[in-house]
Amino acid sequence: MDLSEMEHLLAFMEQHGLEEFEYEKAGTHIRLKKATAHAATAFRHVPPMESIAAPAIAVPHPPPSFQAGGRERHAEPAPADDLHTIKSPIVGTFYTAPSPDAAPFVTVGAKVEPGQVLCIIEAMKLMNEIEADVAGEVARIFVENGSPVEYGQALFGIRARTGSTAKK
Amino acid sequence: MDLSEMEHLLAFMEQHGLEEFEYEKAGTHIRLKKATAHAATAFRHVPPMESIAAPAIAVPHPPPSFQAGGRERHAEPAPADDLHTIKSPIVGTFYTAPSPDAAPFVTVGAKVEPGQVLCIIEAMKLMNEIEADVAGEVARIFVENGSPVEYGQALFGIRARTGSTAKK
Amino acid sequence: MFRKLLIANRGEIALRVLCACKELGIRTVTVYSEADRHALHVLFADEAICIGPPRSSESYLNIPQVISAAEIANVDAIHPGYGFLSENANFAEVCEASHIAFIGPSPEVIRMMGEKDRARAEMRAAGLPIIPGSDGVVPDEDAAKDVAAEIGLPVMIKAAEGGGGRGMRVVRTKRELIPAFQTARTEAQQAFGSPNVYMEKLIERPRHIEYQVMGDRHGNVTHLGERECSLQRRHQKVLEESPSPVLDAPTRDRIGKQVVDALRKVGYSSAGTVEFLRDASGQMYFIEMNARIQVEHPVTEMVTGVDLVKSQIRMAAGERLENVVGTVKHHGHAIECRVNAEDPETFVPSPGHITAFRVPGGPGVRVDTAAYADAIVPPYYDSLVAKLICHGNDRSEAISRMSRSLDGFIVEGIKTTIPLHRRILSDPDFVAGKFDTHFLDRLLSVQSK
Amino acid sequence: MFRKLLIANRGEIALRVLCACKELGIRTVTVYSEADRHALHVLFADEAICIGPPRSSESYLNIPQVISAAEIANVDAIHPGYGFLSENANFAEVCEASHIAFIGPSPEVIRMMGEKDRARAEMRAAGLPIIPGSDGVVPDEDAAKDVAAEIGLPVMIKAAEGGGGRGMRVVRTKRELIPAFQTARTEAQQAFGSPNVYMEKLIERPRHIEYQVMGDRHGNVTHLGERECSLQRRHQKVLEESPSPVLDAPTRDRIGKQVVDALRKVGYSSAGTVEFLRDASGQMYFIEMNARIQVEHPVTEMVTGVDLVKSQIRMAAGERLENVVGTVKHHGHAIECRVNAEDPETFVPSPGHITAFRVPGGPGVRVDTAAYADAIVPPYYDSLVAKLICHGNDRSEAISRMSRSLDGFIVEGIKTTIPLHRRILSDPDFVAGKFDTHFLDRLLSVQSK
Repeated sequence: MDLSEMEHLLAFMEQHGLEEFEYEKAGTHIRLKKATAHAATAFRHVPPMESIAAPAIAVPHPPPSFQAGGRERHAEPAPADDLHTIKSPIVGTFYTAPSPDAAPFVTVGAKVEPGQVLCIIEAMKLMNEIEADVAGEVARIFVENGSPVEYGQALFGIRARTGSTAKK
Repeated sequence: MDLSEMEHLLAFMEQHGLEEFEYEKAGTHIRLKKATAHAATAFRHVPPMESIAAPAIAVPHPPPSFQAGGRERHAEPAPADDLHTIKSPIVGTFYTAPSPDAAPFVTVGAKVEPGQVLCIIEAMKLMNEIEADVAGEVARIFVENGSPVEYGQALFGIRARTGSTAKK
Repeated sequence: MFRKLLIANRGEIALRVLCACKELGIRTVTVYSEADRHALHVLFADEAICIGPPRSSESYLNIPQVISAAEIANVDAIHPGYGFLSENANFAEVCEASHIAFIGPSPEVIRMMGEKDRARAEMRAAGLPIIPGSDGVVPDEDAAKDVAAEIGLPVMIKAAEGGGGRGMRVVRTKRELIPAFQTARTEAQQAFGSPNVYMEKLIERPRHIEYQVMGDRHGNVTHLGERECSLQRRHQKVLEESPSPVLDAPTRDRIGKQVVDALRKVGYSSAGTVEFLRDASGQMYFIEMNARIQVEHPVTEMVTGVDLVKSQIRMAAGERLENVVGTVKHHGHAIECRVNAEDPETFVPSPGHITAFRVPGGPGVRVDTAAYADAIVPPYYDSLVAKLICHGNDRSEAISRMSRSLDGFIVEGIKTTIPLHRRILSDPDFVAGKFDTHFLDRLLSVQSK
Repeated sequence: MFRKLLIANRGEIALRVLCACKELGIRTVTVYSEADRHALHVLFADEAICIGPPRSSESYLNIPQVISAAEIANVDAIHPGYGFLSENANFAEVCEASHIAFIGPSPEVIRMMGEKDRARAEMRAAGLPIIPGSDGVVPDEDAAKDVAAEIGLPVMIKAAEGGGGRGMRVVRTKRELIPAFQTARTEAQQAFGSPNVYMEKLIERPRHIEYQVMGDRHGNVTHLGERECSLQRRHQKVLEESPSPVLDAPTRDRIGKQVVDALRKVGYSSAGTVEFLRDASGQMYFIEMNARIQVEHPVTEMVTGVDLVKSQIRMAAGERLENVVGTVKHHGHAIECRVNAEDPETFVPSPGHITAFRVPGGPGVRVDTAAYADAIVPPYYDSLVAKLICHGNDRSEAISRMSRSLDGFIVEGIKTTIPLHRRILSDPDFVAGKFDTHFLDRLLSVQSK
């Protein structure tokens, strides 16, 4: 099956507001059905953080041109769904270790416990320790040592230990 | 698969307010279902005349504010689906009779034949006779005697006699 | 000139500053809260940094987050816009300490203008007329007579510790003075536990008129004429224009000169606004100064041709007033209507999804907005959706242009104050230039009957 | 003043005229084809009348339909905009016969300007310089020498009956003349069956410069300065500006005076444009006149503050030039970019559904458009989607303002020429004001390599 053709069809459906599309010819049968209107809309936009959703407001649409913007953006990796994400609570510079010569707090594969320091974010000359809020294993580190991070940026992907729950 | 043909079908669906469309012939099977949200959009706009549909162009959406406009508009009665509509081919003033004292060409209930004069539209001091293009019975007269009419405005609703077809 | 500038704001003013920077060839960094992820100030900037959740206190007002963003983006200047951190002297100080130019006056001047009593005292000392009054509590009846004789009737007696109309009396004739003074003291005692009252001249049918000023970092200050901002609802400006329909040329020049002299004395730099009340007799009284660019600055830009935001930035970078602003010439008349996301009758905010958005264009029309079709107006911030500014060769042309522009402005999905502006523009008293700061309340009370 | 006016056009110019009428308090009637049922000129008018199917010949160009609409709506004036019926002398005559004021010059003047040879002869007789040439066929070699001596080298020899480069020769030196004359005759004979050739002065590196003029119905004419329109592709203007970067003040005034004198002689009224070619030496030659308002008129409006469309209407209603236009003062510099629905590289038209539309705003920016998010650009009419006009205190500010405005102009769903304009604005020769009518072809040929 040619998936790029499917992409084509999906774009076509999107463009024309189609919910279902079925086509059969010469032994080929294609049937595409989109999720309901709301889910379809959600599909278009950058996944918002939980705290965005305002009760009075519909789901924010990006301007269609948002993707077209040539602006530099800090990479926003799409964290895998099964990982628990540790996000930056502040703007600053990300450090994996307490000092340039020291060993990193954690590396991929490390087991972590809630409250364990994962990294430091320097902001206004202050070193802010960022702790794990879940027990599990470090599966991904999304940011390179010394990089600037913005608020809400994903730092670590943790494969949570079964039974562990995030602190709120 | 010919997507331009699909575009055509979608335009047809839009025009006739269809939500689903299914077609099967000689091993070809097509099924199209529109999202409900878009059906709602289609519902809002003034039904376009057939000749509007430009091949290269999607069905024109009215600006959402179209209804909000406080502009005077010549009444556009929505002709009943089962009536054949006689539309004005020119801009001018509609007269039901050849002169102020004369009897009207037709009244509701009159039987008409193709080629029979139904009314006069005066434009630039010229009297233009408008003829029936179908045999049947005058079911409705949409415009009052002496009123201005625009191009394409519905003048008469004719209940076509079975078997009669419009001249093209 | 600056290499890279951070805009510590959102909405139309963030875009406004962004445009100025682009014209000056300065790289732009914007900051945004999570609610503004799809905002145009984020889209159009060279870099954008998320600084916090939707609530202002945790994002746009969060000084450490803003400064951290400025540091990681390595900017050399910050423009605060209006509102948020724009008149926060501490923020201006932190910028200085971080070796980032703050586009605005010095922290000291911001602080002075922020303390309204002190600002009034300083401006009086520097030569501006202020509302005559008792200079503090009026201890007894004899003192009340002296004050009344000095400042002239009518006067207002106000409770020193109070507010909300209690312990307040208007005195129009000599005979009323002592009884009113006594009653006010009694009421004040009952309401606020202190009989202390002070006296101030009553400003009847006041008009709010303000001067746009601009100063460089070399001690030079000029003014760019006045704006009439009397159309207010609950002290929120709704419609502004320039010039004022009532100010005559000699008064304009005289007060303008006093304003410039006063601000030179206090060492004012950058853009600012000096606000006056004008009484029915034409007397002008200083009330306060806003030490920042203002929402209604485009009105002055339209009549002078001076780009105030670019001027702010250039002078913060050290350029001299005479090279940036030059000799100010005024041409024609400009009006601004603030289009807010509010119910035009109840003024209940109306955030939400904008489903249709079409701005008017053509000659003499300017629109400053960060809204667009399919945008969301978040509920967290102020309700300004767009500023519609129209210029004409005279007030009459500006009014007719504004009327047709309001008719051609389509916003759907949210309610806006466009219908209110249509009403104002067609009011005969407004058209005649006859109004004061109570005009809008009267107009709205007629409506509600 | 007129009571009710019909706008016999569509798109942005219909809206432009509509705005002018609203500002003047004139009721508006628009006409539309079935393809424009949801167009803004239909939505915003007081009345709108459908006059035919999408094809222009059956609607916007259909004189009986337009006049019938004017009659049933009972209007007392018609504004034709540009294109369509705007330079149709018959239409102007029918309007006159129907006792409807035609907003434009008299039918006689329209007709004269429409016959290009006659217009040139009349304008030469009225004192304007035209491109020197042989005044018809050059019979023999001696005559060729005489003409060359009279008009000076370089000259162009052109086939009288032909076109497309055949029978065409450029002569730069005396020695080349006779051989070129002979070859051209031979080629002309072979290609067109006639050896007849004529001679014209070769305009090297020509710039297209045009004067905006305005006349009332009392014999008064003035000009509002020039526009530089050299940026063209296949004789279609792409970008215009005012003032021209090359015209010096004495030349501007001298040619301007000649233009005004010439038009006074022919009895010109209403708005019009007198087009010149300017050669590399600075000589100006009249080429033709457009007897209507032009697409690029906003450029002049931005630098003069004169509303040309309102002026047209007021003077058609009998007002005098001195009261409507007054003394023209020029301020700053304005540039217009035509945003067309075209592929910016291949120029293939790109009609269709506009999915996103956001126009730039802020100081010095004007947008004239009938487009909006969710509108359809029909395939039946010209491809102009929007005019973006930017004004600055000087050319440099106008350019930086245009650049940032192009960056802030979002159109999606159709292709537009915005990327082409970005390229022009960043070209060093354009920025330096060094270009001629071949500039764009050169720029595009570089691109295609």
